[in-house]
Amino acid sequence: MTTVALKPATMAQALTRALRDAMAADPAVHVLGEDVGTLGGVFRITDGLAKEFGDDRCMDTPLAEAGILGAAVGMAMYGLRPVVEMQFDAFAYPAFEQLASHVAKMRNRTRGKMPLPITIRIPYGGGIGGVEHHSDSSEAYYMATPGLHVVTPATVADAYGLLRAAIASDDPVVFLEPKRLYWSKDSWNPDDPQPVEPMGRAVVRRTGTSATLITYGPSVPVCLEAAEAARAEGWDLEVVDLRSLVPFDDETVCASVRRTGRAVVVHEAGSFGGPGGEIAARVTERCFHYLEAPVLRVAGFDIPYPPPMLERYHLPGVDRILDAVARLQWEAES
Amino acid sequence: MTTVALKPATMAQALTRALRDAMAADPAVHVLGEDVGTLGGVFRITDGLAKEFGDDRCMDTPLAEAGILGAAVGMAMYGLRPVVEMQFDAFAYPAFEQLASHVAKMRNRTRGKMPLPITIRIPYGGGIGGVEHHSDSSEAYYMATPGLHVVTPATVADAYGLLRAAIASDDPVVFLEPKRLYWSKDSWNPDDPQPVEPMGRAVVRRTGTSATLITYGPSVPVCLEAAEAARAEGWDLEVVDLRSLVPFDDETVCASVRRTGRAVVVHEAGSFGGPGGEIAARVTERCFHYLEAPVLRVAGFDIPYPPPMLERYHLPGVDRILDAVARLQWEAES
Amino acid sequence: MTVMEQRSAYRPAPPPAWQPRTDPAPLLPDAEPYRVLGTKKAEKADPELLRRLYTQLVLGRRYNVQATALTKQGRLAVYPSSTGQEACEVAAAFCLEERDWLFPSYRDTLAVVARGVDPVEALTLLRGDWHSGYDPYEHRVAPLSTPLATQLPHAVGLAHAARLKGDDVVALAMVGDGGTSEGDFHEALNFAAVWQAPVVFLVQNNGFAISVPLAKQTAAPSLAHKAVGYGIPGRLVDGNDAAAVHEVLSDAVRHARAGGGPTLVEAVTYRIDAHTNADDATRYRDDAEVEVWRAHDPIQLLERELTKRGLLDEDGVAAVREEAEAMAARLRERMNQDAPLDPMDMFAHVYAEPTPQLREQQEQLRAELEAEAEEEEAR
Amino acid sequence: MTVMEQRSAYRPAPPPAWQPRTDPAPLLPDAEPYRVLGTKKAEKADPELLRRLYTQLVLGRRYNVQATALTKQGRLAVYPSSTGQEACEVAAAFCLEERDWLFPSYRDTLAVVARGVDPVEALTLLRGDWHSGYDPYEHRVAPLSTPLATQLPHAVGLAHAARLKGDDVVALAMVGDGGTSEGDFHEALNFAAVWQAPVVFLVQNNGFAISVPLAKQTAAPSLAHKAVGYGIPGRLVDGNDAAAVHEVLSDAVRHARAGGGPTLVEAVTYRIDAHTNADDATRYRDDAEVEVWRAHDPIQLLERELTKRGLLDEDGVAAVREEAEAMAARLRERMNQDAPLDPMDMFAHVYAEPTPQLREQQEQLRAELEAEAEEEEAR
Ligand SMILES: Cc1ncc(C[n+]2csc(CCOP(=O)(O)OP(=O)(O)O)c2C)c(N)n1
Ligand SMILES: Cc1ncc(C[n+]2csc(CCOP(=O)(O)OP(=O)(O)O)c2C)c(N)n1
Ligand SMILES: [Mg+2]
Ligand SMILES: [Mg+2]
Repeated sequence: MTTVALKPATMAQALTRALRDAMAADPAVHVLGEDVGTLGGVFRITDGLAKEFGDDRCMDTPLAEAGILGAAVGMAMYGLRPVVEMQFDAFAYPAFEQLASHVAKMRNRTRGKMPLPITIRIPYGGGIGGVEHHSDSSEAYYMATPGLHVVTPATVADAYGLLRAAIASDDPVVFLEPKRLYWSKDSWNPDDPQPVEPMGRAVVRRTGTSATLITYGPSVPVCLEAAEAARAEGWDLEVVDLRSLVPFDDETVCASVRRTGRAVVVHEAGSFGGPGGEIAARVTERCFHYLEAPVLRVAGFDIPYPPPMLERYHLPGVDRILDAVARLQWEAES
Repeated sequence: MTTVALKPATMAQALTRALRDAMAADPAVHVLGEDVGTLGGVFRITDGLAKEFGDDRCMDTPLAEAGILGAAVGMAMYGLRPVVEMQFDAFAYPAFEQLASHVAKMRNRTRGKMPLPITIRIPYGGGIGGVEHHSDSSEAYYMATPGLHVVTPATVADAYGLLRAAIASDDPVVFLEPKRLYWSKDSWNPDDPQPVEPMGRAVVRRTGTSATLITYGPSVPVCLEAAEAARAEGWDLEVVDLRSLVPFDDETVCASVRRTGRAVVVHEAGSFGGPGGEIAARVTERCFHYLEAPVLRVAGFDIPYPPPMLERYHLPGVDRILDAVARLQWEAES
Repeated sequence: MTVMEQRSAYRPAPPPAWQPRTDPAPLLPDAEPYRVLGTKKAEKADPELLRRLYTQLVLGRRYNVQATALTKQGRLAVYPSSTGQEACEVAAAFCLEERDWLFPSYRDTLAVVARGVDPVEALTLLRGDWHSGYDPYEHRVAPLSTPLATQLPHAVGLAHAARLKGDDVVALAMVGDGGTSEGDFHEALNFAAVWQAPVVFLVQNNGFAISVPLAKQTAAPSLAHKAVGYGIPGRLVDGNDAAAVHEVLSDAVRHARAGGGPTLVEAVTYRIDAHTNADDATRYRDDAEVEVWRAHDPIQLLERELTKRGLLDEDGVAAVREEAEAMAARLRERMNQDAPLDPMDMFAHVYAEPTPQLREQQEQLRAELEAEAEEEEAR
Repeated sequence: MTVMEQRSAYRPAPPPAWQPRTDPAPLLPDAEPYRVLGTKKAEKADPELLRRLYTQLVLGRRYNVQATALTKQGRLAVYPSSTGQEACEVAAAFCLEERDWLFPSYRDTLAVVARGVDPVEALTLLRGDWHSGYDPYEHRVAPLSTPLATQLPHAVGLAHAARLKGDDVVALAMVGDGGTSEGDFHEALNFAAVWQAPVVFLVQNNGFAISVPLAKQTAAPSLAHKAVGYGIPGRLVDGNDAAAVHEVLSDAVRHARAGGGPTLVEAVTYRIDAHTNADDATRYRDDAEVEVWRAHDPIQLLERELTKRGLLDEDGVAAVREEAEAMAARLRERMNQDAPLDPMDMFAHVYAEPTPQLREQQEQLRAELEAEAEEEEAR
């Protein structure tokens, strides 16, 4: 057996590498979007791809999101595997009609004859001091749209692995990139990076016995931090990283909650009508008699994402998570 | 006291009347959309308005939903109260960007200086044999967008009352019209129709003691029917009609669930990431110790809305509701 | 050179040295819609082509009539007739090669059928047993698109992909006058122009978008004038003149195939029937207007020409009518059979593999149906 | 007659009697961008106007420089400089009357300030203390719009509403060359044309959308050529020639006010700085190209003209520079003060009345902040 050489790398680097490897492995993979070519994207995720694979494989498009996604639909119809970059979360909204009415429905419409293997990369979420429209967590929209896979990495290895899996998928995948983790580093084996297969599996990032934090994307590191802090309070928290919102890994999540008997869902997206409601409801449906307390939610407030100077009040942080854990009716135990 | 003269009327008639009364009461009210003028709309809800108030008060627009809603934003900026008609649920998607990034945010963006009193009427839901894109229940998208009110009537009187309240509101209101109830009749007092004030209050449509059906819009009559059928099984079901999804009337809903100890949420929209998750989660958060069983959901399947010939298998019906009620762990009682 | 490099890397010189990139003059449409029938040009038209067009026009009209009748018998959920527009429908199919692609809008069942798709499969959407009935790859026909203009960017993407792969495939996309107002129309034409994608955009200007007349849809000199704003040629054609539409579209297809990029074609025509069987056109237009257009009927125009040239006589007309009746009878018969339905299909095609959640729901429905069946049996 | 009735109820006559509705010729832009400075026309330009433009251009440039510097000091989250485009920015503000409305895009802080908005309030979005800092009704300036082209339909709706109310108000909406590719651009221009709304659309073609050059954005002869597709006039102007931009925009505003409907103006200019302070322009363009445009600098062009006509001397230049320095100093000073912040504002303006849900969340945050404050105190 070879020893695995782990090296520090950023999520951005892993994403770029995943694109490069996918393009090298399959000439059908084409990247398109605003500024993805010469510039390498505003976050430089497509850096170097146009140079290495040519302008036709990594294409700067005119500035029109519906046009980009609509063109990708046509490209996929002809056997390509388009990887679309939406420049920021809120700038994917002009493409919503194409996404909801075509991308999500074409396979079903044609009884499987016309699948659309499109990956839609969307940098999402806040925490980078972006002005309005640059920090939305729009996953609730995509979750409520059958026909789409929705995945989001929280680690460097998953960023690589999920993106490879997304591009390899014969279904459309909304690939949500937690933009404030782009420059987060962790150890990774760049010499033998692996796709995450199958997509759709959650992973327990930290085992614990007192309660489960169910989370994903940018909130995973926050939850891990909260779990560390919770030790001082005598709580041993388990942290489940969903990785995939659609399909949802009931098995892993429910197994954890059944073990711990308590759960808090944590995400940046707004609370009302957000992912947490679905997650709390389905966990409760499946684990009701194991629950010592209702599944609670720690989420963004139900407001338009605040301006940079106020975002720290909005984002779920360690304290807010611990407050929720404290409300899990521990008194009932003693 | 005068005696109230109740007459049978359809929901469509009540909506038309509400528009007419609102236009007569306030010259700032302008109706715009595709085919709303001469034709009176494909559902004839705006019938006669162009004739009575002129083409400038009830305007046929070019065929472009983002343009319609975007123009309405500008009209509202200048002091008008636009009432926009989206022809069908799925045809509102091209306007999603305007809705999410401007309609929902303008008041907040300008610290209250620039409110947008826009009513967006959307015929929604299935059950009328419409081909694809004509039967979506898209309320999850609007619920997850802070800044919007989301309301939907289930009775003729509420259709009138909620629409008057929506048009009178200084906030944007997504007004979802259950299209298969357009021709449903019930008794109504057209001589003294009243707005529903304040918006945001649910109403108990049927009292009961065994369990609460929480529902809205097109599913209200189905739930009432299910409640009647449930009597044969020995269940006395309470039916709560939410009327307003945003804001949400926790008070009325939770009071009911605390009384009955059991609840099922019923709606046509898909289950995953749909309104039911939010509703079940918040009811559970607030009523955990009153619950004899988890809050269950009866909803559309997580599929693109099926073609006309299959929709009856998709739509939540009496049997499916009763099946869910039966799963509310009654054995625990005896 | 890559496709992107083929377009010169233009940037505006500083204004003192300003030059327009493209000469706009050749992009502008003629002042009048192009016509062939009834003019000298018709004499040179290929008799075989004219006869084929004629037959298909008559079949198409009969199909429209039959499909509308099927709505009355409850055999179709809805039918948007293209009566009066058959010349556009048929020419759109005939101008393409086998390897080309057609992107129809919801009204274009005739074009789909003329391209070779099974006439019953073409009606699946409107019958309501599924969303789309034919395999798009069999005849290279995209599903009928209901959300207006949204299929146009698909055509552009497909054509561009074909070009990238080195295939000389052309895509023809159809849209109505109303659809030109949508943002997707704009984005599609612009992408096509920038990419020089081999796409032909056919706008059937039939005077109305449901009840809304063209004057409330656009103030442009013509819809074809929109082309110059994208830097592509715009062509205006009499949409009831099958020979003219066929010629203009064929030219555009040839141009696209040769690497010349997209063309926008506006065919001026008229929707003789109501918007669909569910619509009441008397609410928004006079019969007199319809009569004017009836006098400019695409079938009559072609029939007159063929007769004049001695390419068609009474027997010929009767033979084509007979063929149409036979087609209608077959269609009627087949449509009167119930569509095979399996509710489990609802779960089968949402994803390549149903998600665990969908499997659960599928099992739930299966159990419900079984219980229902048992109850029925018990009764 | 209602506004809608005023447009003749056009429907295409049957093709044999076809007539274009509007003559396209006068809608087409000139072959070259219109210029005033350095030509004979400049001699007739109003000296007072030229001086005012000059002062504002210099102030604008200084503002750009100052704001960019503030990003380096962390006082602004981001700043998209309009250096090189000051002529467009200033003319867009100057061509309007008090009662008119300006709809700026995210790059147009200068236009907003030139219209009279407090220079600090105009920076709120980019400082990050709130989304928009000024009362839009005070100077009739819509909030800076970040999603590109989405503000154009707002301008159309507002102008149309004003007309319906009988007010002779004009709206001027600004967008970039990249923004013209968005569907909202198309829909806005079409609505404006059909409604004959009093709107002026100003496209600043500065050669780039972030890194994407115009050649990848459009294949049109010019962006102004898009106008004919909507049936409105398109005008091409040298965007670095303040006198020319002011004249063309003023003409368009007058035309709109008189009921003549919308105009599309393309101003050919160049973005001298990077896209924003966060961008690295060397990745996608050569300095040589920038140098060519520096030689066509809007301030220099106007300065040369004013000097030639004896309207400006060295003292005059120095005086304006001093004014600009004073403005910059004031801006610096005010921006170096911390913006007042109240987290409770997050809940106050989402709805006319906070929903019960928002009230709960607000209370939660309030409790958190109080607990935090107590902890701080305890330490
Ligand atoms: C995006 C979208 N908006 C609205 C509709 C509803 N609708 C169906 S057909 C139609 C009119 C279409 O007019 P046109 O484009 O001229 O085509 P025609 O019906 O004349 O063939 C409308 C508004 C739709 N299908 N899609
Ligand atoms: C709808 C939308 N998509 C993408 C963006 C991201 N973005 C911000 S500026 C910009 C380029 C704009 O170019 P242009 O319209 O030419 O204006 P300029 O920056 O040159 O002033 C892009 C793509 C956005 N703001 N809005
Ligand atoms: Mg039409
Ligand atoms: Mg630009």
